[in-house]
Amino acid sequence: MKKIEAIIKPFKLDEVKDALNDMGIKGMTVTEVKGFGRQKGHVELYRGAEYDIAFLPKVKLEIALSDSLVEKVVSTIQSKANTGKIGDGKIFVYPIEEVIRIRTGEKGEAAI
Amino acid sequence: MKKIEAIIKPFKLDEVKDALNDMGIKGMTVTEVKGFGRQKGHVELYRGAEYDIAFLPKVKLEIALSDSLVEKVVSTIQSKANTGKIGDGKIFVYPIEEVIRIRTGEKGEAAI
Amino acid sequence: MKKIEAIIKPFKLDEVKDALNDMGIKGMTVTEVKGFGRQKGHVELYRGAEYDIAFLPKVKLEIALSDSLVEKVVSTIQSKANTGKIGDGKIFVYPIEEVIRIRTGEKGEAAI
Amino acid sequence: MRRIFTITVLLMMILCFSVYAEEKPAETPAVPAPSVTTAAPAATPETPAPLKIDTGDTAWLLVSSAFVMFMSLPGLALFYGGIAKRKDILNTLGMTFSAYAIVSVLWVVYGYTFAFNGNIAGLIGNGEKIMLAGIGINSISDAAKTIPEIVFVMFQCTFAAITVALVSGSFIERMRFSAWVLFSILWFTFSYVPVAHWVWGGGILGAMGALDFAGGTVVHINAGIAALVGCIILGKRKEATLVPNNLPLVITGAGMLWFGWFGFNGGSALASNGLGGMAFINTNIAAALGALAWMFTEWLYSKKPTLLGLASGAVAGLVVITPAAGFVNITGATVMGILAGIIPFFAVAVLKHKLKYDDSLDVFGIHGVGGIVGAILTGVFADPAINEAGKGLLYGNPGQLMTQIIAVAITIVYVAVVTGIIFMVIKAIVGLRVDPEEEITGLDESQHGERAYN
Amino acid sequence: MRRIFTITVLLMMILCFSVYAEEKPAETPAVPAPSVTTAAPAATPETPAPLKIDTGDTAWLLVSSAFVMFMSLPGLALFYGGIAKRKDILNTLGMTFSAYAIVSVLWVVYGYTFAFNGNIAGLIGNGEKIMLAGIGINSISDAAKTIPEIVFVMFQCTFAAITVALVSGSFIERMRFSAWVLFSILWFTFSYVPVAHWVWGGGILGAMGALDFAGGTVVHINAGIAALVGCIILGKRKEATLVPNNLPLVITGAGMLWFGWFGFNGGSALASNGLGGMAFINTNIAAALGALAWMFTEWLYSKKPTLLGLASGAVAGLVVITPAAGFVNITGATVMGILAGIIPFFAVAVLKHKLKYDDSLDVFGIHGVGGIVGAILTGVFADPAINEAGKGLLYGNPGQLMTQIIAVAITIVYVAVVTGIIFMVIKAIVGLRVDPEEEITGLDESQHGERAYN
Amino acid sequence: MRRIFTITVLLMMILCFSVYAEEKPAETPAVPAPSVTTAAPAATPETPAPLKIDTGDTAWLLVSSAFVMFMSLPGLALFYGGIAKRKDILNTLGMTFSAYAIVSVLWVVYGYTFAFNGNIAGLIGNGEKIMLAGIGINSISDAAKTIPEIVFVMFQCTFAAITVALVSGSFIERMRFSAWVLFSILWFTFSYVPVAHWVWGGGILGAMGALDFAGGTVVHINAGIAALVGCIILGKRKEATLVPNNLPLVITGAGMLWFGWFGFNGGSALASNGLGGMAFINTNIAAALGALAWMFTEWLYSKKPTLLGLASGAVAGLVVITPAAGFVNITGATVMGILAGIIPFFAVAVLKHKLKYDDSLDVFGIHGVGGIVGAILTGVFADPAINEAGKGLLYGNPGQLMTQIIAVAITIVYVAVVTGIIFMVIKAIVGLRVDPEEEITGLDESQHGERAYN
Ligand SMILES: Nc1ncnc2c1ncn2[C@@H]1O[C@H](COP(=O)(O)OP(=O)(O)O)[C@@H](O)[C@H]1O
Ligand SMILES: Nc1ncnc2c1ncn2[C@@H]1O[C@H](COP(=O)(O)OP(=O)(O)O)[C@@H](O)[C@H]1O
Ligand SMILES: Nc1ncnc2c1ncn2[C@@H]1O[C@H](COP(=O)(O)OP(=O)(O)O)[C@@H](O)[C@H]1O
Repeated sequence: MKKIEAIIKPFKLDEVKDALNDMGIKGMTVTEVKGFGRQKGHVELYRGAEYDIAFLPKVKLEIALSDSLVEKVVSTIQSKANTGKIGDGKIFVYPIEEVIRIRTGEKGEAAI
Repeated sequence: MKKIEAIIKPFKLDEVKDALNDMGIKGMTVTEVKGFGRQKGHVELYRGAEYDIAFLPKVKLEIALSDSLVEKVVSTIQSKANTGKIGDGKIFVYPIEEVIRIRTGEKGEAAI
Repeated sequence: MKKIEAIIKPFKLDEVKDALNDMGIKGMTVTEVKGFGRQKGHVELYRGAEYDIAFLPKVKLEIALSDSLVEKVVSTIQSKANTGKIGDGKIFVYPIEEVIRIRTGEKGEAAI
Repeated sequence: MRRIFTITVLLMMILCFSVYAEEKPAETPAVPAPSVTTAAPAATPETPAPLKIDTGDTAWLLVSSAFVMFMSLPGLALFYGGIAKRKDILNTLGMTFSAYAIVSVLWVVYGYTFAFNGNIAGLIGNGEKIMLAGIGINSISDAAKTIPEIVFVMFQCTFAAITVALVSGSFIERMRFSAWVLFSILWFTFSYVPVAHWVWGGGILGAMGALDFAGGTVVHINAGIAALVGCIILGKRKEATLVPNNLPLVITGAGMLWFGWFGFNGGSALASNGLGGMAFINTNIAAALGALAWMFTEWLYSKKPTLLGLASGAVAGLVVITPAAGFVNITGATVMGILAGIIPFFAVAVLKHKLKYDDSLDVFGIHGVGGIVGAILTGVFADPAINEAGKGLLYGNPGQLMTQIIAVAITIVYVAVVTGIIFMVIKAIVGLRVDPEEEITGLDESQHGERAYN
Repeated sequence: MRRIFTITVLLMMILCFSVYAEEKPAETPAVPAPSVTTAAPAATPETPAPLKIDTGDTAWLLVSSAFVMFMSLPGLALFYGGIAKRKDILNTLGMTFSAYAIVSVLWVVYGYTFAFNGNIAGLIGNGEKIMLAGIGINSISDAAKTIPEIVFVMFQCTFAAITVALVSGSFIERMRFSAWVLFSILWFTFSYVPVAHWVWGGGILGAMGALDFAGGTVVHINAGIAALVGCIILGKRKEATLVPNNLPLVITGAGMLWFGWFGFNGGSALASNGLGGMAFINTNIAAALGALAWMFTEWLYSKKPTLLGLASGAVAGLVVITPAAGFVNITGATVMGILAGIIPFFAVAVLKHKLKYDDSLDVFGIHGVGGIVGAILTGVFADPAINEAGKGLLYGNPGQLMTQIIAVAITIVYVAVVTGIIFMVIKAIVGLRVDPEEEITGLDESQHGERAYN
Repeated sequence: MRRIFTITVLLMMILCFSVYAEEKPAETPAVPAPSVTTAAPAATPETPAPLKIDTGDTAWLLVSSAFVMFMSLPGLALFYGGIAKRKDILNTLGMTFSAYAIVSVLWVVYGYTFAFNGNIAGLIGNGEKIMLAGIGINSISDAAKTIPEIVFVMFQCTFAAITVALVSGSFIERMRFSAWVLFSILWFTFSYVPVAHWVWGGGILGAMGALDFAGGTVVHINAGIAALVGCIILGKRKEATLVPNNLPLVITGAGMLWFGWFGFNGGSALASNGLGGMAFINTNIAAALGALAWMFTEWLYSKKPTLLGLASGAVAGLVVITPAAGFVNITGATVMGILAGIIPFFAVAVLKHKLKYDDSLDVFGIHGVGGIVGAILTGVFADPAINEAGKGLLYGNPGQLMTQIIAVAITIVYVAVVTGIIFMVIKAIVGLRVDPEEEITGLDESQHGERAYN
């Protein structure tokens, strides 16, 4: 099993979620994060003084899934979250050793 | 060493934390997340128009620990966070390659 | 490739970020988290009744990077986030299997 | 669904009744004058009889009515809502909002007439002015001889409304919203209206000489006792902790209450004069000293001066001075303000935890205890130089203190019994508490389908 | 840059013009008295002629002016801002804030004189009192015979300001800030000022006998129609959903609106008397019933009573009673309040979705529809026993109903046309909408470079 | 602990002293009349001598007192608290709250009498009315001939309180709470009371003819200079940045300040008349133009019109018009309003960064600079047609401008010295700043043990 972690632009969340849902991904976990990267932050001006806001709001999606689905999910996210503009974000793939469903105690792929 | 990541219902946090504490787990990190899964979200109604709130508030627990403790911790979380109702959440186990305690520079199990 | 995850004190964020930036780290993702560890939380008193606030505000930094940089980054974070006081936090190193840049579809080290 | 139905039918009945009542020709212009004991008329001896509307007095009472309304919405709503948990703030706001709205209607329909018009056996008014029948724009009530009666009706309306809303603080984070709606209707009818009549409308307590300038008994003891009885019957919350979700809103609400209270107490002079000014400055100093005394007590007792403490102390000071504002001099107000910051603090920080009732927002500790302290001290400090209608222990009239204590005792017993019965009735009709799971998820979602912050 | 330039030039011109105007000696002390139809003067028959300043009436009007100002800032700003999305709240607050500021200036410069001074062909006032020329501290206007004219100017100023601010609710989350600044200037000038003149300043609608106590037509229909026309021309938002970012602020704003409305309606009696008191209590009961009726309708129709519903219903009740507050009796207010909670609810929950226009905060549904309902029902319920200036259908005068309908119709047509033209002009000068990406990121960042919460 | 002790002892002493003072029989009913230069009495020439309470004037002053109280709580508290950092908002709110409470007590105990009763060598009043000794409900002061003295005491109390609270904005995010409590007591006593006496209580500045309608010198220069001196002594914050944690609350606070300022300036006419109305509308237009001018300046200078700018400009406009509100005509107010949006902007955006002092919330830039601009321009624009008590440069009296400048200079020097000394004393007793770590963690936790949002 793998975990896919995608950092995307917040306004793309619904689109990505819907696309994943359509292809049968039954679950995911979402976190509000702040991103720092090539995309430059903006400047806020309070009473004439500039403040650099280096961090931009992003959304992190985490999806645990079986190895066979990884490629399809990655390409779906990549196509849906893509705006072609800098700051679109990244997808990371990690190994998972075990998954347990709390409600039932099921393990492995059955738990996803 | 492993990292255990558990997505649980928010109101179960204190119970799980206390149980882990009692069994000697000295540290953990908690993040507020939003979950999407089999458990359906709710509908909010503003001025007669329905809005589907697909994402439900969940809490993510992250615990780095030595391999020997994994089984015990997983089963503790599973029993404490369990309500038997859909949406109880998942536990994921990941490999960790290294742990460093910032304060002292200690590494490995000593750092946990 | 690896992912470095560091849990640090919030007021150290800017310092750490700037140091990493200076050494050429081009991106990172930051999450507000709550930590539980050896550092004790504080007590809040409302109308004479005490409430233990067990969880302390921390900041989680996530950085994907090539294996060769790990050591340097870890030691930079460790030295910058260090105050010598309990609660300075931890650094975790995880394996990453794949990285994709959403905007371009680049993979691997090119995507970081 | 059954619940909504019950409520709707109740309201409909009230409205039909009232419209029917309005049809009756207003053939009784000469209403038997209730012998009010409010200080105001006595305090302006220069205006003896002519019953002429004074524009200045009217302006002050119009403003005071608006101020007291503002105390409920948004004042009290924010004060309570900010202390509630994040998942329950909307429900808490909704309790005050709905109470204000419901009482605003019922007061006009039948509250005013049964509280202030006529006097049946010292116990209740009569129904002649149901739906304000017979009150024209130039009518003047004997209770307030220089302002239009319609303004007096409105001013009193805001008192009734906030009293009901005050009670809600004790029930939050577990009571069904439908139960609260029913409670508002029933408790207003059977507790507020009679007690207001007894003290201010010509009823028994006023007749026996009990002093209550702006509502220590009618408003605060009334609400505080109902809160205590109610929260005991309701039972403890699953999470009986106090974790304010938004303290800046609490401070905002406290400031608004303080501001509005100038109309509450100052307006209770029913005239724009020195007595109103005296009540105003007494109110200000008691609130200030309540806040400081609470803050210092807390600083000594639990190490840190909290903002919630400052706000709570200010409200306690306002409560304690309420019955006394137009009777005591500035020294009296000073002493009362200091005690207001100390006695309720211990009621809330010590007594409550000893007795183990779960009064979510300390309505009993602050309003009940504060109201009792205020009512009794009014019997001690009332200075006839300020208001000839009141002469306390310190000015050679120990009997006044006795009268105060008796009036307080009667009110406590009556309110406790009535509130108990009302809770039983509500339990039978719609049930009192939300499901345990709904309680843990928060009442905002289960009762209203909304979230406070998005 | 071009935009800022345009705006600056416009404002400069206005200011220069006004300063020039001020130089002229105020040689016309005897201003031709506009024959206002506001009820107030008629309602105080005891003060026939002497044009003497009454301190009580003045106090009430000073306070009422402050109250109506408070309705805009922070009242309406919070009510609107709290319902906006998290990323657009500041822009929403800024629209009300800037509108209030801009109108405050323009009203003094030329608004007052063209609305209230003199009468050219029933259509507009004259320019004699540009920059308040000739108004001293002891001047009295015929429109308000017991208060200083300067106070009347100020009171009316707050009405003009809030009317413009009201419109903004329909345009939020997509309109350029510079476009809004321009809109405020133009729409105030070409829509508010003329309509105010027609109804209150001696113009055609007042002359034909249309009743509008406190602004059903001048304020609410005016704003509501502009909102509808404007939002259709602007087009739909990218995310045309309503996700209130901060409901406690919405409740706070609603409470402040309710509070301030006592000055809005009660102050429109232009005196501190029983008529003011009547308008006050009518306002309170209509708001209360609007809130309750909306809540119960929603409870039946969509299962849960929301806080946004309570607040929306209260505002709807306030809107509906506005034209009627000083004309109807309490029964009239009761019926109007109940309808206010039902008709706008369906306008907002059903009609809007059928017609598919994107009125972000339902300005048309609540103010437009509510204003029309109120104006028409005033023609039904106006009770000459309350105010001899108004006699409705129920009191044997069906013609009044006709008059009301005609006045409403004329206003709707005029405002719709003028608003359409103004939008075309703005589109040509600075453009109407922000870029789509800016819209998605939120207007707070793109228009103001700020974030609401840090 | 030592700190608390010191403070408690101080307060106790004050209270004991006051109670002692109260025991003395009030044998001096005929107080030597202070020859106030406030415009009000002169402005109502129709009421020459009789010293009779007018209900309308009284109503307006009661309301104005409430309004000015509202400016502190919650107005200023929110304006300041919202701009503070998220971890320091409660402490910021607490500084205003505690200052209001402390001054409310001290004003009654000794502030009023030393500021307004009698006159010792033009420098200070006498102690006759300590604890309001001798003031009954029918007493009238020569300073305000148509309202009860008790109302005048209350009105002035709110001015004293907000002045102290204003200073706090410069010290936030680093000052110990106990140091602030001490500062409030000492600075009120040694800076506010004397300066108020000099200008309004019959002291030297009033005697030499300095004009200050509602507190440009007494309130704003006083607070602004104390803020500057204090923040220099305190030193810079660790994080000397301005990151408003909650801008909607800032806007709310600004709106409340604007609203309350109508009582501040309008009430300073001390009567409900045309002068009050003039002060009211001048206040409104200056605030509006201050907001717009700041917004446009910012739009040109730093590319975007911010909401913080709109709010800051409005406050600056209010500050600048304060000394002039009842002296200038609408053209004067227009010019002053525009300058208010420009001069303080550059003081804050440029000067501050050049001089490198860390005035957290720009109290000096807005109140100090604005107050000086206002005081001086009052000497330019005072129009005897508005108020015969004031005749400025433009109306042929260049001497007035000199007088204004001298009065400003004297005040600046005095306040700077006294504030410096007070800071030294506080440093010796409890220390000025929190520990660096506490500062970084936030003062809410270290000083109050609370968090704003949960
Ligand atoms: N090395 C990294 N480790 C973790 N997160 C990263 C890294 N680089 C970028 N990110 C995340 O991806 C987001 C987008 O990256 P950025 O460099 O701005 O644009 P792009 O992905 O188009 O190259 C960042 O805001 C950050 O959250
Ligand atoms: N594949 C997944 N990857 C990551 N998180 C998941 C995944 N599936 C579920 N979750 C998380 O677990 C939570 C509970 O899952 P859900 O399917 O609703 O119920 P259950 O765990 O009882 O089957 C979700 O809200 C989500 O946060
Ligand atoms: N086993 C763990 N797993 C995950 N996070 C941990 C663990 N132990 C500590 N942490 C995180 O590190 C933070 C600091 O740890 P703490 O024990 O308080 O101090 P120190 O790092 O100085 O030993 C905690 O607040 C928590 O967020």
